[in-house]
Formats: sequence, structure tokens, C-alpha cells
Amino acid sequence: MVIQMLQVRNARCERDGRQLFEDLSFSLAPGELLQVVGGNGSGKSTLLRALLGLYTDCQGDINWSLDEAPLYLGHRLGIKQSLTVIENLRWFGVLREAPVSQDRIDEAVYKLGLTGFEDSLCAHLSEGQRKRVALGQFLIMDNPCWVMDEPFSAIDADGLSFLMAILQEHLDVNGGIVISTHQPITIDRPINTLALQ
Amino acid sequence: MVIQMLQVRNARCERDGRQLFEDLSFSLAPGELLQVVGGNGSGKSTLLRALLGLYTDCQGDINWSLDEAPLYLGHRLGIKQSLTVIENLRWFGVLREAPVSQDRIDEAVYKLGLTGFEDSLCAHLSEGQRKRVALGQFLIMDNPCWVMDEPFSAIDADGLSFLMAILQEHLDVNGGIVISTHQPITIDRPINTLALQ
Amino acid sequence: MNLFIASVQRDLLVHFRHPSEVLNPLIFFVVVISLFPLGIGPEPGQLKEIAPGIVWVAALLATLMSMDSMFRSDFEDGSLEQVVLSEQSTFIFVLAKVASHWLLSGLPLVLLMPLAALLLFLDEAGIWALTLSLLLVSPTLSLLGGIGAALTVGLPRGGLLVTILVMPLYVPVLVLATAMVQAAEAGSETIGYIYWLLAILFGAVCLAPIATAAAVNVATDQ
Amino acid sequence: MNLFIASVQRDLLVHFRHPSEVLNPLIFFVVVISLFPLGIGPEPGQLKEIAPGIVWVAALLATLMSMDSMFRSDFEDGSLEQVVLSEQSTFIFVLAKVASHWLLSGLPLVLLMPLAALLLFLDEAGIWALTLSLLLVSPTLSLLGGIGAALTVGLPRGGLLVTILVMPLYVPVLVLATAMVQAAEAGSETIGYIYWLLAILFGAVCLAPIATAAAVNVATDQ
Amino acid sequence: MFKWFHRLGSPKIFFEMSGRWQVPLLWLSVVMLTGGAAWALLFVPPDYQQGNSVRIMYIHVPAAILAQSGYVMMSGAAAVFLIWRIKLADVAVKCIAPLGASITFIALLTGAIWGKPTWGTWWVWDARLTSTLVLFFLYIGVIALRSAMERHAGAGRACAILALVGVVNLPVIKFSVEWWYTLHQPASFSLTEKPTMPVEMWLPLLVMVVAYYLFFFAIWIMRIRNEILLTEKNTDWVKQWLATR
Ligand code: HEM
Ligand SMILES: Nc1ncnc2c1ncn2[C@@H]1O[C@H](COP(=O)(O)OP(=O)(O)OP(=O)(O)O)[C@@H](O)[C@H]1O
Ligand SMILES: Nc1ncnc2c1ncn2[C@@H]1O[C@H](COP(=O)(O)OP(=O)(O)OP(=O)(O)O)[C@@H](O)[C@H]1O
Ligand SMILES: [Mg+2]
Ligand SMILES: [Mg+2]
Repeated sequence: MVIQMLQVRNARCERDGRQLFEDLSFSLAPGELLQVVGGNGSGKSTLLRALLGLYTDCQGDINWSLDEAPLYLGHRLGIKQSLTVIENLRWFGVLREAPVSQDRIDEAVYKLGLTGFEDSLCAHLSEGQRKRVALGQFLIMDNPCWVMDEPFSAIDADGLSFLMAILQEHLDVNGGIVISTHQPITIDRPINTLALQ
Repeated sequence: MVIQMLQVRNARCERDGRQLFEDLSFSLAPGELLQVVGGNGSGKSTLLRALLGLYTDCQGDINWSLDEAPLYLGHRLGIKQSLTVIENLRWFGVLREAPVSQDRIDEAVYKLGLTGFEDSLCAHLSEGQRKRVALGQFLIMDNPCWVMDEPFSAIDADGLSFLMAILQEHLDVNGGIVISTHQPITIDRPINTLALQ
Repeated sequence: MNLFIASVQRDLLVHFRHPSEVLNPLIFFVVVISLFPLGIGPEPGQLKEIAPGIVWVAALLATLMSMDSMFRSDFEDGSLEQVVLSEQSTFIFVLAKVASHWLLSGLPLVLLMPLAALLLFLDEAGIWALTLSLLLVSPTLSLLGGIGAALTVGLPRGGLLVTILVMPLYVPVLVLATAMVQAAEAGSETIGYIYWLLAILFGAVCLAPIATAAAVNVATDQ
Repeated sequence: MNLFIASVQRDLLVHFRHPSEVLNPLIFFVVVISLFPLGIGPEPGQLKEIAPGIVWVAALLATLMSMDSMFRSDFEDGSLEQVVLSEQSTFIFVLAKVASHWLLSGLPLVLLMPLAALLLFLDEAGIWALTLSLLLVSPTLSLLGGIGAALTVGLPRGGLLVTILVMPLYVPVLVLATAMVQAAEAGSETIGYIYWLLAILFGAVCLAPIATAAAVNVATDQ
Repeated sequence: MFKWFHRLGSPKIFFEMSGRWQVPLLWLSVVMLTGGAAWALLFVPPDYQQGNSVRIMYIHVPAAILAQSGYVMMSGAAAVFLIWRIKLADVAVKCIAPLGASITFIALLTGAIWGKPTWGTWWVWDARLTSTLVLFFLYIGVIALRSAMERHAGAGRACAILALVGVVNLPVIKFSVEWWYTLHQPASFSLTEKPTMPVEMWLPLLVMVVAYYLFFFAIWIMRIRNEILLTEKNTDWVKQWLATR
């Protein structure tokens, strides 16, 4: 039997008197991608936050068996406007106690298409460029599990195909991904979907 | 000869020492849709804001010939978190001095899929629902020109096809649309594209 | 005019959603006032002498503390650029913002003033002069403060900067107002001061919103 | 420990991006202090008597004005939830935040204190006691203020509320500190006060970050 | 006239014209400054009441006068920038603010130093002193706003607005503070009436005032030229100019 990264049993959540989801049970094994789908307001973001313990008003059992906490990209990007791209990436490393080499950062900046913007303040970037910086955390660290809330929004077509490639890569090294998105995911792998509502 | 809604000649813009666009000339006639395309950071948002006079550090001639100012949806949605959906929609009406009837608002709320959320504070909505509220301004007013900066991001599949329908409708009544988006526009009409970079 | 009324209504609505927000300036005011006796020592004679000053400074600080938020939320959520776009007069909008700021932080202080003055052993003539002067001056404070608030709205942390920009503008009103209170306590004529304060208020109503509207236009240009 | 240093560095970096931000608390302090004579009247004798109180209140206000922003920007851009997620100790992070707040708004005030005291005609013994008391007290102010800042970070406008929450906590420190200054001016022993202030500081360092960290966890839960 | 104005508004033309004026202006002001100072320190007889401390006057009074007209010049430039959007006017505002603040600080400092022997105290909350202090704060406000908005495109316009608001306020401050002062302070050391000075005291003062103005202009122009070089460093004419150095 594979050891599951994440095991959820009978999750249930109510917000503002509306039932969002109920009796939700699922699991995530290494090398699996779980796509949460559902209309606007169906509770995708709420579910992801609940998984991470960032929203605690849900019932149910949520069990992680990981050595390192999962990486998370949410609607709030977690990057600071008055720091530069590089400084923001470094800070992600500090938070996760991950030793991030300069080479790795340079490579990430290159892959993200931010060459030339290394020392620009994030306040001076475009919407999509800021999103790219936040996505950088997945490139500079090796945490096995990723939780991504709409990583594709604001990203252009090139960026999209690059993102698909890194998702695929991460699965290939037995990483796990929980992702919510309104756009189709085009990777060469089976995708588990979890439909809300 | 058709009277153009918007006529731009030799627009040029530089930001942070980088040339965004140069020698840009185009026009928008009633019933036309102009799609601005380009990668992240290519200057789409900057161009749209410059057209509206919200960014003045660009050179070139920008001439509008409209009776009513265009409606604008930007990266900042312009809705207030501590007001309800209805209150926010009414405020859009006040700003444009448009007499908006209750029926019209109810209809918009219904079309936006926000039934049941009329009196929810926008702070308590999901990302996509908030975007829908901001899109509501296009439903409750009749201004001939729309300027939309990535109206589709955060919107689900249903919402997307609904949006395409209203774009089409607006063009059918001889409205003009300037839109920037990373997703393809699927309407039954010729689309002018303006590629940046 | 429609915009004016709707905008004031909107601001009041937003505030009354969190009823505590309405009380906050008042509580702040009382807290600051009760802090002074702690810092200075509680002798009534001394307190009474400097009471008008203390009350004035507390009122000023309460106004300044709430000043930074006058345009900030509208700027950050994009409402401000919608106003600029709408081709309605930014002057009217700014005036409405100032009016609701005054209704929410100036007027309550005026109403609370008599109580505060009592706390500091002021006598009756002083109390009335104090309340009247605050009534005349607080709209001017909101009007002038609006300029600072609009100038700093695009910056990450405006609070302190607003104070620095606005304080020199406040000096004349502060000086006239305390002079008026002292004149009243000494039993002399105060009508001259009243005229002056009214004249300043009138000037501020006409001119300050122009500067504020210009600053709003600068802030949304980005 | 790594987190502590990196976090302080990050905050200093953000501030020094706008060098004016570093000067602002100082200018604010001087501006507020010069406001009092305007409000109270310019007689030197009277000013000198209440000077320690004025300086204290001004320092308090400068601290309070910058308090609200301690966690706000981190909360709004999502950095705070990243910290909570990271499984690093929130206690350390909070301590780092408080430390940089003190470095940026407490320490400069301590350094400026002698000048401010001169403006208000204080004598030498008073100046030294004032500076020393502020040095001992300002870290406590930052520590206690952090609790209020974290509790209100999720609310639209925290500024005034922070003051209201935190002020009662400040009272004992304020009372001790002014008593110490008055003792020094009267030429009596101050060592007892110093021990007390140190004890309070020590207690605050150990306990306040626990409360603040808990409040941070509540704020990100949504 | 307007055309000339616009021409001068071009950084390049201003740079060329000011290049010819800058050096003579600076020399003239330095000569007058040293000459005036020597005259004041060595040849003017000590005052029968104040003794030698009266010599501070020759530093203090010109600085105090210049502090105020500096603000007027700054707001003039601000108005030009807001109305005609001439970039050079913004540069002028940017360059004059720290100068004005410094000269105001000098006036405050020398006044305080002078106050110690004559009034027995460094500082009183008198009308003129208070309004000078407020003037100082007004300058500081413009500087603080500028440096806070460093990277904003709107920094220039924001500072210009603030400077203009300040100039409207300035007379009101003077008036109110004077009134307040006359209510509370005995007029023992009134500054408002011009002392009836003998000519041999008055003439060097005039020289010093003119010298201060010239020096102020010289520094201002130098700062503007520096700023122009920085902002236009990528243009051809600056590169050519640098090549000829
Ligand atoms: C910090 C303290 C002081 C400040 C801020 C200050 C400020 C000023 C100002 C603003 C002026 C007006 C310049 C003008 O005419 O436009 C002035 C002029 C003058 N000050 Fe002071 N002053 C200070 C202290 C003193 C002292 C201690 C004295 C000597 C007793 C003094 C003597 C004068 C004289 C003689 C004038 C020229 C008056 C005239 O020609 O109108 N000042 N000062
Ligand atoms: N406030 C700002 N200050 C300075 N430069 C900026 C600012 N905003 C954007 N830029 C720069 O201008 C360029 C264009 O930005 P813009 O937002 O117009 O791009 P965009 O095409 O809308 O991108 P996206 O698809 O990511 O939204 C970017 O390279 C960015 O670095
Ligand atoms: N802070 C909040 N307070 C109260 N209710 C909330 C809050 N945030 C979201 N909700 C409610 O919870 C529901 C689910 O929101 P959630 O953000 O999880 O949706 P979502 O599936 O992520 O939608 P989207 O696709 O728009 O991002 C929504 O109906 C919303 O009304
Ligand atoms: Mg969501
Ligand atoms: Mg964009």
C-alpha cells in the first residue's frame, strides 16, 4: 500500500449559513495531482485553506503525513511590494528554512521570464509578473507537496505551458499537487478531479 | 465614413527605462471589438489606462468622441468590501449619473449568478464572485464604450460563456469594446487584435 | 449634488457596518485626555490651566489618526479611479468625503467636548467657548487634513506623513482657537475670533477641495 | 534565529527603501511637541513644569501611530499566512517584528529625546532621567502594542482601535516612568524605578509575543 | 514672451545659458559674502546695548529674510510646473526645498544663539519665532513628501500642490501667531519695529542680504544643473557635453 500524503475523511463546511461541501473524503498519494473544480463561490479556496489549517471552521478529519509543510499559493500572493523579485524569492527560502543557492534563484528568475526584473520592486511589476514571482517559490524549493489556488490566472499563454511543464516535472519526482483552477490542465498524466457543488 | 469612437496616433510609452510600445496607431469604431494581446508585462494594462487618462506619462494623441465616458474594469475592481452587492452596483450607477432601476439591478444580479448574495458584503464573497460584481457595471448601464482589463480571470466556465454573450450583445447594439485578455475570445464577430511587443 | 449625498450616505453606511468604528474616535479622545493627568500629575489647579490646550491637542490627534483612512480604502480597492473616470466633479466627491469625515470624527468630538472639559475641571465659560471653537474649527481640520490624506494615499504608510504635512496648516486655527478660549475664560470679547475662524473655514471650504481633488488625480495616475 | 535576523533585515530593508520613513517618526515627534506650546500658551515656566508629560505623551503617540502598520502590510499581501504555514515559530517572527518596530520608531525617539527636552526648557537631571526612562520603556511599548496590532490586523481601520486596546496596558509603565522623572528632578533616588521598569520589560518580552502570536493565528484564519 | 519662457523651460537651453552665468555669480556672491562679513565683524562698532553680539545680525537677518522669499520662489516654480507642466520648474522645486530648509534652519539657529545673550533664553514662543518654525516645517513637509514618493511618477505634482497650499497658508500663520502673541506676551522684545540703525550698521547688512541672495541663486542653479545632468544622462547633448570635459 502506498503511503498517502494527505487523507481527508468526511470534511464538511458551512459558510454564512450556506453548505459548501459535505461528506468529502479523498486522499493524495505521491505522484498524484488532485484538481478541485467548481463554479465561482463553490468553496474551492475554502477547501484548500482548510486542508492547510488556514481555515479552521470546517468539520472532518484532515491528516497529513509529510516531513515538510506543503507550499501554498493563494489568492493573496504573499509577496511584498516594496521588495525586489530576488528579495522576495529569498524570503520564501528563509520561511521554509530551505538553503536556496544564488544559482537556483537565477535559474528560477530566468525560467519565470523575469530576466531583467531581478532588482525591480514588485510594486513596479505587472499583475502577471507578480504572480510569476509568487510561483517562484515552487521552483526554488523541493517540498514534496504543492497546494495551488488558481495558479494560472493572470498568466499569459507562454507561462501557461511552462507551468504545465513544471507540474508534470513535480509529479515525475513523486510530488503531490492539490490545485484549483477554472482552466483545463493539459499534462500527460492522469488527473483526479474533485468536483464541488 | 464612420465616426470613430477612439482614435490613437503614435502612442509611445516608456516605463522604468523600458520601451513598452511605440508608434502605436489604431482606432475603434462603433460595433468593433479591439483585443489587446501580449505577454505578461508587455504593457496592456498601461495602454488601457493611458487611453482612459488614468496614466498620463505616455506620448501621443488620444482622441475620444463620445458623449459618455467609457466604463472601465481594471485590475483593481473598484468595489467596496464593506458594502453589499446591491449597494456596490447602485454606487456604479451614481458615479455615472445613470438612473438605474431596481428591476435592472435584480436582473443583473440574476444574470451574474449572484442570486442569494444580494445582501452579502463583498468581503464575504469568493474571488470570482467579486469579479462578477465588478462586471455588473456593464449590465446596468448603457455607456457605448467598454474598456476591460482581463475581465475573464477568476471567472468559471459558465461565467465565461455568459461574458461572451454580453460582449456580443454590446457589439450588436453598436457599442465599442477595448479588451485585454490572455484567454481566447469566442464570439461571432470579427475581432481586431493589437499585439504588443 | 446627487454624488455628494450618495457619497456621504455610502461612507456612513460603511462605518455603521462596524458600529465600534463610530465610537472609536470618542474613546480615543477620552483615553488621551485621561492620559495627561497620568503623565503630568493630577493637581487640579495646574490641570485646569492647561486644560484647553490638552483638549485641543487630543481633538487634533483624534482627527489626525482617522485622517489617513479618508481616501485609502477607496484608493486601494479602485473606487477612487472610478470616480476620476466618471467625469463627475472630483471637487464634489472630495467635499463629500470631507463632510463624512467630519460627521464621523469631528461632530462626535464636539458633542463630547463638554464632558471632557468637565473631566479636566474647566469652568462653564471655558466649556462653552471650547465647544464653540471646536465646532467652528473641526470642519477646517477635516478640510485641510484631506489635502494631506490625498497626497499620501499612494504611499504604503501614510499616517505619520499626513501629520507632518498637515500640522503646519493647522497652526493658525489652533492658535486662534486657544486664544478664543482663553479670552472667554478671562471674560473678554470673543466675537472677533469667531469671525476669524469663520473666515478661515470659508476659505478652506472654497480652496482646500481644489488642492485635494488635484492630489487625488495625481494619486490615481499610475 | 535565522528567521529572526532575516525578518528584522527584511523590515529594515523595506523601510530604508524610503529613507524618509526612518525620519518620519522623529519629525512627527518634534512637530507634536512644538504643537503643545501653541495649544497651551507660551509661558516658559508653565511649559517646563509639564514638559515630561508632554514629551511622554508625544513619544507614546509616535509609537501608537506606527503601531497599526506592524502587521498590516504582511497581512494584506499574504506574507503573514505564509509565516503561519511555514511551521517556523510564530513567536520568533513576532519577536522580530517587534524588534524592528522598536529599532525604527522607539530607538530614534530615545536618541532625539534630549533635543526635545531642551525645546521645552527642561533641566539636565530631568533630561537624563527622561532619556533613560524612555530607553527602558520603549521596548515594552512596542511589545505590548504588538498585541493590539495583531488583534486588529484583520479589521479595515485599526489605528484608533489599537490605541484603545493598548492604552490600558500602557498606564502602569507610563505612571512609573513619569514618577521616575519627577524623582530625578527632585533629586531623589531612581534606582527602584529602574528595577521596576526592567522587570516589566522582562515580563513583556516573555509573555507579550505569546499573546501576539496567538492573535496572528486568529487573524490568518479566514 | 511665452515662447522665450518655453525655450528657457527646455533643460538643454537652460543648461547652456546657466553655464555662462554660474561661475561669475558664484564668485560675486563669495566676494560679497567675505567682504560683507569682514566689514561686519571688524569695522562695525559694537552696539551700545548688545555689545559684540549684535554682529550675529549680519548672519541672522539675511537668512531670515531669505527663508521667506525662498518659500515664495519655491511656490512660484510649483505654480509654473502645475500650470504649464514645464519639467524644469519641477526640478527647480526639488532643488530649492532643501536649500530653503537649510537657510531657515540657519535663521532659527542664529536667532537662538543671539537670543541667549539678549533675552537670556534660547527659545521663546514668540510670534516671529513660531512662524519661522512653522515655515521650517512647511519646507520639511515638501522634502518629506518628495522623498516618500521618490519612485512615483506623480511626485513632482504632489509636491507642487503642497508647496502652493503652504504659500496660501503662510500669511495666515503670520497673522494669527502675531495676534496670539500680542495677547499674551509683554512687548518687551518686540521684533516687529525696525530698529533705527545708524548707516554704518545698516549698509553692511544690505551688502550681506544681497550676497545671501546671490549665493542662494548660485547654489540653486548648480543643483538644478546637476539634476538635469542626472535625468538627461541618456540624451545625446549630455553625452557630447561630457565628452568635451
Ligand atoms: C530662533 C530665534 C529667531 C528667529 C526664528 C528669528 C526670525 C526672524 C525673522 C523671520 C525675521 C524677519 C526677516 C524679515 O524682515 O523678513 C527676523 C528679523 C530680525 N531678527 Fe530675528 N529671529 C530670532 C531671534 C532673534 C534675536 C534673538 C534677535 C535680537 C535680539 C533678532 C533680531 C532680529 C532683527 C534685528 C531682525 C531684523 C528686523 C527687521 O529688519 O525687520 N532675532 N528674525
Ligand atoms: N507602477 C509601476 N511602476 C513602474 N513600472 C511599472 C508599474 N506598473 C507596471 N510597470 C511596468 O510596466 C510594464 C507593463 O506593465 P503592464 O501592467 O501594463 O503589463 P500587462 O501587459 O498588463 O501585463 P499582465 O499581463 O501581467 O497584466 C511592466 O514591465 C512593468 O514592469
Ligand atoms: N471571508 C468570508 N466570510 C464569509 N463567507 C465567505 C468568505 N469567503 C468566502 N465566503 C463564502 O464561501 C463561499 C466559497 O468561497 P470560496 O472562496 O471558497 O469559493 P471559490 O470556489 O474559491 O470561488 P472562486 O472560484 O470564485 O475563487 C462563497 O460562497 C462565499 O460567499
Ligand atoms: Mg477561490
Ligand atoms: Mg495587466
